[in-house]
Amino acid sequence: MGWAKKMGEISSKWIYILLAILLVIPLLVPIPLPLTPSHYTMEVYETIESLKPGDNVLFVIDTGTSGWPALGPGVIALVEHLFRKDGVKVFFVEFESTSPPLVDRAVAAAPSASKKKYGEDWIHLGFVAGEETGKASFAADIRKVISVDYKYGKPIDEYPIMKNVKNMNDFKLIVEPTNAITWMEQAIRQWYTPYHVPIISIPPFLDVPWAENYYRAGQLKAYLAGTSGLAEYEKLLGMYGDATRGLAVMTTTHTYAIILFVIGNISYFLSRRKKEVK
Amino acid sequence: MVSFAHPLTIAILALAFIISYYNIRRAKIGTLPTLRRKIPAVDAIEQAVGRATELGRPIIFTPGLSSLETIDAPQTLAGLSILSYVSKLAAKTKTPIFVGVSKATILPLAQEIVKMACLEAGVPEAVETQHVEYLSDQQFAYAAGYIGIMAREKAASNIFTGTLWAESLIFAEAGHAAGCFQIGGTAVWTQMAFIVPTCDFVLLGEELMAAGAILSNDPEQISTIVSHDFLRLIAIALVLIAFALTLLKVPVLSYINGG
Amino acid sequence: MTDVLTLFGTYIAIIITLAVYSYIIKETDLFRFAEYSFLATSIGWAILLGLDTINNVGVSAISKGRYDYIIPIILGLLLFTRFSGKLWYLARYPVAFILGVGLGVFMRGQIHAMFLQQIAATVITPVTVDSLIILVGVLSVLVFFYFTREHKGALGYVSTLGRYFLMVGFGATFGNTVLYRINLAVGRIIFILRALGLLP
Amino acid sequence: MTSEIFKRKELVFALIAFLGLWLFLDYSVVEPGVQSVTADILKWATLLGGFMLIYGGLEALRYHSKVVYKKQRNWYWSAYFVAIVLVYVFSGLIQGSKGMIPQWLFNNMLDPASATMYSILAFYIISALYRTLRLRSIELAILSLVTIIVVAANDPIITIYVPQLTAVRDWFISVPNVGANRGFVIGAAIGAIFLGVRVFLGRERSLVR
Repeated sequence: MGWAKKMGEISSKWIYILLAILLVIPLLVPIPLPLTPSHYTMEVYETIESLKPGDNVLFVIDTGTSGWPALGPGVIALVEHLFRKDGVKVFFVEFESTSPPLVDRAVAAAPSASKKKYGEDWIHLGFVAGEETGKASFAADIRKVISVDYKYGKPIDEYPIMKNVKNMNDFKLIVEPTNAITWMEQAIRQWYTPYHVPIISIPPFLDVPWAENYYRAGQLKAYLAGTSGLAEYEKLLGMYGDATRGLAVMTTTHTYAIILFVIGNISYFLSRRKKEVK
Repeated sequence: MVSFAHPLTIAILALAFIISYYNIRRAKIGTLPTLRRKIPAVDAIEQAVGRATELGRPIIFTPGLSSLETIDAPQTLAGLSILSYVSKLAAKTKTPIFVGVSKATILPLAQEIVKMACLEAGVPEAVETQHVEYLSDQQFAYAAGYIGIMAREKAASNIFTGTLWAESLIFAEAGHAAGCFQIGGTAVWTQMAFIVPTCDFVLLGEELMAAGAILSNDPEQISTIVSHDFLRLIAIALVLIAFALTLLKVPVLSYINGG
Repeated sequence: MTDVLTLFGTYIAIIITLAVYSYIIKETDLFRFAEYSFLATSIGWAILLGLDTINNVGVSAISKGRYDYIIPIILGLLLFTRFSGKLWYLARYPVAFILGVGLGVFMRGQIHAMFLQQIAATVITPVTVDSLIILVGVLSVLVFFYFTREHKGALGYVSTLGRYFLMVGFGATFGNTVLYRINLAVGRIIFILRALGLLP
Repeated sequence: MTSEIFKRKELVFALIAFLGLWLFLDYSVVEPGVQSVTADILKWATLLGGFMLIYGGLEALRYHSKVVYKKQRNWYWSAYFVAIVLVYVFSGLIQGSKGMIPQWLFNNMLDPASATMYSILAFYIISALYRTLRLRSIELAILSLVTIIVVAANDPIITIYVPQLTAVRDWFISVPNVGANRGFVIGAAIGAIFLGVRVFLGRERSLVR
C-alpha cells in the first residue's frame, strides 16, 4: 500500500469528470492548429479532382445517424467537393436504414449546392432494402429496385439525369462513407470486384486498420483517415467545419489518455517491485 | 453467346463442397483427426469454475448478443457449447451460475442446455443454482443488466463468449475492475482488441469455434474445424506458389485477381 | 405552431442526449427513456421504410402492368404466417428465399474478393522488407489459426509470431477506437453547444 | 397431406441451395438469359427485404405487447415503446414517411438517441485504457505500445513536435497490421465459405426456425 498503488486506482468518477471538462473546453476556446494534408487525404482529393464533366458518381451514405457526429463533417466536405466540379453528376442512394434523411442534411450544409439543379446535376434515389442483396440488385439493374426518387416521389425516368444510367457499369466512382466496415466490405464484394468501379470511403476511425488492408489490396481506391483526415480535407476546400473545430479536442483528450497510461504503468511497476522485495 | 468467367471462384466453391462432404463422412465413421492445437483458455475454464467454488461466489456467463438465425450463428453455437461445459463443471460442486441472455430465441435453448448439463453431471438438483435470465435485447440495457448481476452477486468469474459488440467493453472493464477471473471469446475483430487486455484468458476468432467444438465433443462441429484447416493449408500453399511464380516472372497474380 | 414544435423538438433532443450520458453515472429511468425512444423510433422508422419499399418497388410496378411482382409480394406476406399457430411453417419459404439469395451473393463475393484477391494482394513485387513482413504476417496468422496439429517446435514459433502480429493489429484498432469514440462525443457536444447558442 | 410436404425442412434447404448455387451460375456463365433471371431473383429478394423490415418491427411490437399484457418487470417502458411505434407508423401512413410527425420523431428522438449512444463509450475506453493497458507480458506490451503510438500520433499537438510519429503510426498500420488483418480476413472468409456450403448441404439446421 502506498501512493504508488493509489496512483493506479484513481476512481472512475474523477477520470470521467476530467474527461468531460477536456471534451468541452477546447470547443469554447478554439486552439488554432497547423495542418498538412497526408497522402491519404491527397489521394481522395485528387481522385475527385480527376473527374471529368459528364462522369457519374454514386454517393452512398451508409453512416447512419449513429456515425454522423464523427463522419458527418467529412460527408459534407465530399459532397461540397463533388458539387464544385462542373458537369459531374451525383447519385445518392442508401442501404443503411437511418441514412436517407442525412442526404438533405449534407446537401444543405454544402455551400455549392445552390449552383446545382436537382434532377439534372444530382438526384436522391433513396433507400434500397436487403443490405448486401440490395447492393447486388442495385448493381445489376437500378430500375428493378428503384422506381421513384426519394425527394419528390416521382418516377425516376422523368429526370434527365437518369438517361443512359442503367447499372453499375455507368458509374465512374463510388463514394461510400460508412459507420461499420461491413458496409464497405459489401461494396467491395458486390461493386468493386465484379464491376471494377473504384471506391473511396470514410471508414469509422476504429476500422481504419481494416480499411488499410483493403486499400493495400487495391480494393479501396483511397480513404479519409481520422479526424485529422477530415480536417485536412476541409482545409483543402477552404472550409471551416466541425472536423477542424473538433481537432483541438483530440489534443486535450489524447494527451490526457497518454498521461493516464503512463501513470497506470508507473504505478504498476512500482507496486510490483515492492511485492518482489517483500 | 455463352462465355465463362471466374473459373477460380467456382473451383474454390467445388473444392469446399468436396472437403466438407469428405469430413462429414469421416465424422460419421469416426476417422476424423482430433484437434491437437492447445487452447489455453479451454483449460482455464476449469480454473474459472474452481476459483468460484473456492470463493463460494457465482460465475457469470453470456453466450453473446446474436442469435442462431444470422451469419453469426457459429459464434453463438460455440458460446452455447461452452455454456454446456461450464454448467456441467459447476453442477458437480453446485457452484451458482448466472447466464445473461439477450435474444428471446436463445432463452429456451440456454435453459434446456443448463438442465441437460446438470442431468449429465449426475446432479439434477443443481439446476436450482443455475439461473438463466433474459436481460434485454437492447445492447446497453443488456450491458447494464449484466454489470448489475456482476455487482449484486459478487461474481468470482466472468466468462463471455459469442458475438460481442460495443457493449463488451462496458462489462469487460467492469469485470476487470471488480477483480473477476475473466475469459473472453469472440470473432469480432474490434472487440478482440478490448478483450485481450481486460481478460485473463482469451479465445480469439476461430479459437472460439474450435473451443466450442472440442468442448461439445460433437464430431460434426469438429469436422467443420478440420475442413477449415484443409482450406487454410490450401490458402498458405496458394500464397507460396503465387509468390514463387511471381518471382519467376509468371503473370499468375492477374489470373488470381480475376477470380 | 411549427415553430413551437421545432423548439420543443430541440429541447427533447437535448434531453435525450443528456439522458444517454446519464448512463455513465448510473442506469436509471432517464436512460431507459432515451433507450426506449431510440428502440421505438428506429422500429417505427424501419416499418415505414419497409412499407415505402413495397409501395415504390412492388405496388407501383404492378399498377403499371408488371404482374410478375405479385410473386415476391405473396412470398413476403407468407412471412407473417409466423404469427399464426397453424400455418407458421409457411414463413420458412420467404426466409429461405432471403437466406439462399443472400448466401449466394455473399459467398461468391467472399470467395473472389476476400479469399482470392486477398491472397493475390499478399504477393507484392518488387520484394522489400515491408512486403516480406506482410507476407510473413499473413502466413503466421494463418498458421496461428491451424488446429489439427499441436503447435510445437517450429510450428510453435510461427504460431507465436502470428499472435504477436495480431497484437499489433489490435493495438492499432484500440488506438483508433479511442479517436472514434471521442470524436462521436465531440459531435454531440457541438450539437448541444449549438442548440444553446454557444457555438455558431 | 400437402401441408406435410411443405412442413419438411428438406424442401426449404433445397430451395436455399438452388438459389445460392444459381447465383454462382450467374457469376460464372456470361449469358443474357441467366443474367436477366438473376436480376429478377435479386429484385424479389430486395422486395422481401422490405417485408423483413416490417416483420422485424411487428415481432418487437408483439414481444413488448406481451410484456405489457402480462404486466412483467418494467412493463411501463414496453407500453411507452408500443405507443411510440404506433404513433410513428400511423402518422407515417397518414402523412407519408416524410410527413411532419415522422420527421419530427426522426430528428428529435431517433437521431439524438442513436447518435449519442455509442459516444458514451468514449468514457469507458479512456478508463479501460488507464486500467488495463499495463505492460504485463510481451503480448500486452506489444498491444499497449502500438495503442499508445497510435493515440500519440492522433494527437495534433504531439505531432507538431514529433512529426515522425505519424510515419511510425502509418508504418504499424500499413505493414504489420495489414499482415495480421489479411490473415484474419482470409481465415474469416474460409469460415464463411464453409458456413455457406454446410447450409447448402442442409447441415446447418438451426439457421431456419
